[in-house]
Amino acid sequence: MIPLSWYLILAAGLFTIGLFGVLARRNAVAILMSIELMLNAVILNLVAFWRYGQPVDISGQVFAIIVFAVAASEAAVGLALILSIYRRRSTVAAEDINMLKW
Amino acid sequence: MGFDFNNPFGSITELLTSLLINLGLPQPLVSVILAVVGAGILAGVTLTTAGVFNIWLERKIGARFQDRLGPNRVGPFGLFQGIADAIKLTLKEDITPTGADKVVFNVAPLLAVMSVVGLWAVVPFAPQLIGADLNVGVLYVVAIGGVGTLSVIMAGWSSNNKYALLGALRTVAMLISFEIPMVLVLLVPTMLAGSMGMVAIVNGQDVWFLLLAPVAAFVFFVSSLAEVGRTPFDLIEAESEIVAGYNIEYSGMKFGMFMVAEFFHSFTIGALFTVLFLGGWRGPGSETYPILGLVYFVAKTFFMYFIVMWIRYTFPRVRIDQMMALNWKFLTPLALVVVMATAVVDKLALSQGWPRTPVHLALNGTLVLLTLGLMQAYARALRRRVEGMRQPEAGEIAGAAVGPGS
Amino acid sequence: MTAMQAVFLLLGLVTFISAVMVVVSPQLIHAGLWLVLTLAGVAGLFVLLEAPFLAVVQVVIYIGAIAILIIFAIMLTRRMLRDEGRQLNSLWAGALVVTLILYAVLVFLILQEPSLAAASQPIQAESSVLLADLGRALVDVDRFILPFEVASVLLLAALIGAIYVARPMMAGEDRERQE
Amino acid sequence: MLDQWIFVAALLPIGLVMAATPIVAGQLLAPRKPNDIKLSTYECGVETVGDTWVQFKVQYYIYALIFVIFDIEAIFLFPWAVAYNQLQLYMVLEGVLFILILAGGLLYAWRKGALEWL
Repeated sequence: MIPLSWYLILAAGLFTIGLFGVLARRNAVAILMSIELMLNAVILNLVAFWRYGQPVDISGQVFAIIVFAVAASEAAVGLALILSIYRRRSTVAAEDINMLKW
Repeated sequence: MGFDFNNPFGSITELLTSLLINLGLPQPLVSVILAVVGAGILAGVTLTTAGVFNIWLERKIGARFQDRLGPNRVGPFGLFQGIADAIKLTLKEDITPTGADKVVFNVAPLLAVMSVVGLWAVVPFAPQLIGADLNVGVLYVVAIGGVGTLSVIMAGWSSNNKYALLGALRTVAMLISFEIPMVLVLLVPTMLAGSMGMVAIVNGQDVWFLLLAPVAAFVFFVSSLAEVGRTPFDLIEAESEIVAGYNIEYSGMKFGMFMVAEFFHSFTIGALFTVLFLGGWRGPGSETYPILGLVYFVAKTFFMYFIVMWIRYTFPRVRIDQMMALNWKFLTPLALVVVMATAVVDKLALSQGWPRTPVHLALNGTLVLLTLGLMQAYARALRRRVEGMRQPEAGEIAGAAVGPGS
Repeated sequence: MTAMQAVFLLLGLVTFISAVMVVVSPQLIHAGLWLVLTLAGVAGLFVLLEAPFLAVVQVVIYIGAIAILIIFAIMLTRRMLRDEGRQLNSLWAGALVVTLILYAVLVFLILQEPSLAAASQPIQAESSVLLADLGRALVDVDRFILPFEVASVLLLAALIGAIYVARPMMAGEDRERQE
Repeated sequence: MLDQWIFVAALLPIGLVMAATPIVAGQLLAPRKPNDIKLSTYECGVETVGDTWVQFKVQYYIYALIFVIFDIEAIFLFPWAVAYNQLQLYMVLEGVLFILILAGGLLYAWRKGALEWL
């Protein structure tokens, strides 16, 4: 049998890789991809805890599905924003997007 | 353990299992071996059928539709034409264009074939004869179809060709658009059978779902035709517009794989339609003689495949804007309405104790009439608007014609 | 080591390596394709966790929809398909150190807790029963009806918002074409 | 449940191998005489102009966006459909409400002209 800690270690790995991507990538689309990685790590954690906790209680799966919905909405709106900024400023580098900073 | 003729497929599995266990293999390993063997047989039989027989069949029937003879040189009735084609494609030079992304370029055709072969894992051929009776079978079909979309975008991007990329983007936009009504309408068989498993859906069809939900069946059929990229929706390879679509840079057997995947896919939607709406292997006597069930299944599948070909050789290609309008302004709203109406009416019918089939038939009839009425009203409004635009124009022309003369 | 553990290690390795490739690969499209492989690996892990519904949902939503959306966005935001210039910003070394420390701390904490390593999978109810239960839970007034309906409002808001943000670009495009 | 997935896990790689075999056979059997013209990008006999990048329409993105949202909607409805036979009427109506809210989104996209192919 697979111990729960294996799943947690893997999910933690995915999360930190995603975090590194968010902190270090320049391209805004790449940052969004890294956020998707982090969200996936969260979902993996939720499902693992659901499976090793009380699988008859379905709430873990419900949480996971809600996170799916949030991830999809976030990707749709985030990418639309990036496209819009790209149209105006011809850049997708996160450090150049500083309209709100002065 | 004797051979039970009433349950031949189950018996064969049991025989093989006991044989392997007697050889001293552990139980889990035996099930893995059996799965691999079964998957190999399934993929081999279906791919050979698709690659050799279906291509011959399609060319032959297509020729008859167009008053030609079709392939008739290689073997009896040209039956070995597919093999000859395969040998020819194998011997063709395989060109990878300069600037292509080699790895992605080579993986794309493999994924295209895999996405179609994978669909057959959940198709029940006969009682007891199914690859994997997943309880999420319907969604599995949708999921594997998504991999096919990915292969298109990979092929188009890695070719380093404008037309390939443009073709891939159009194709993907089309595939994902038509996935929406397809997924929504799949809710109807799921609801009626109370399960997403393909076996449960077949078992639930005491009355074929085609009779219970004809509108849903229609939407599913149209949108899966579009998923395959068959005429009238073959914008994927509109020669006049985008040369040849996303697979333009492919040659030799890699192109052959895209072709096999396409032919195989249109056969597969015949099988899926059969399972979801035509009762799968069900028919008189199939409960007692499962072999008969297999015959029914194959017959129904080929009938649906014939209809796909019939449509292909009858209708002209639609324009891409017409196609998108068809999807987003007709199929998707219709699918939404069908799902809601079926859900409410079926529940009402059950609670009031009304007979199920007539109620559903009446509902679908009403839906068809309403849709036709709406379309008629829309067409009238459109015609009036066009006439309204034309009226002053006609006056101007008349005035202009009168002007110089007077 | 049981067969299950071997499968887990294989899937985990694929997931982990492709996740690393997502953040380091210089070509954005490649990063997107690596992301697809990562997501497929996680879907495989869901199968191992006996959550087949979530596994297919992962493939349908993430690979079939979100990954396609991201690849479209990559294609739309580039003058050329080849990337040039740095992909990492000037802070990448610091970010690497921080994330490595964070990972070390997380792994240490997980290994510290003996109940996590000892936890074994309890016997699970029939999976189709669970699926029907999930459906019931989503529309049951006493359970998750509120998140269910709020999710639809969230999706509606996302749809309207994203179209609203993206629409002016289409208008601008038309103007450019007319000029 | 897991034993059913073994078949899927076997079938998908077998599908890959079956597709790879003829391609590899082609690589071995077919002639291989590449030259610059043969390897150049296929474009109606004209020299390739510019990069592969073309200004893609934002419309492609809009379609993908609407697709993602409705895909999620369908996913939410599948468990509801599976449990359909065990639901009471008001629970079914909640699902219908869910669909109606998102149908409003489709209507918005329609009114805004986001569904037109420009």
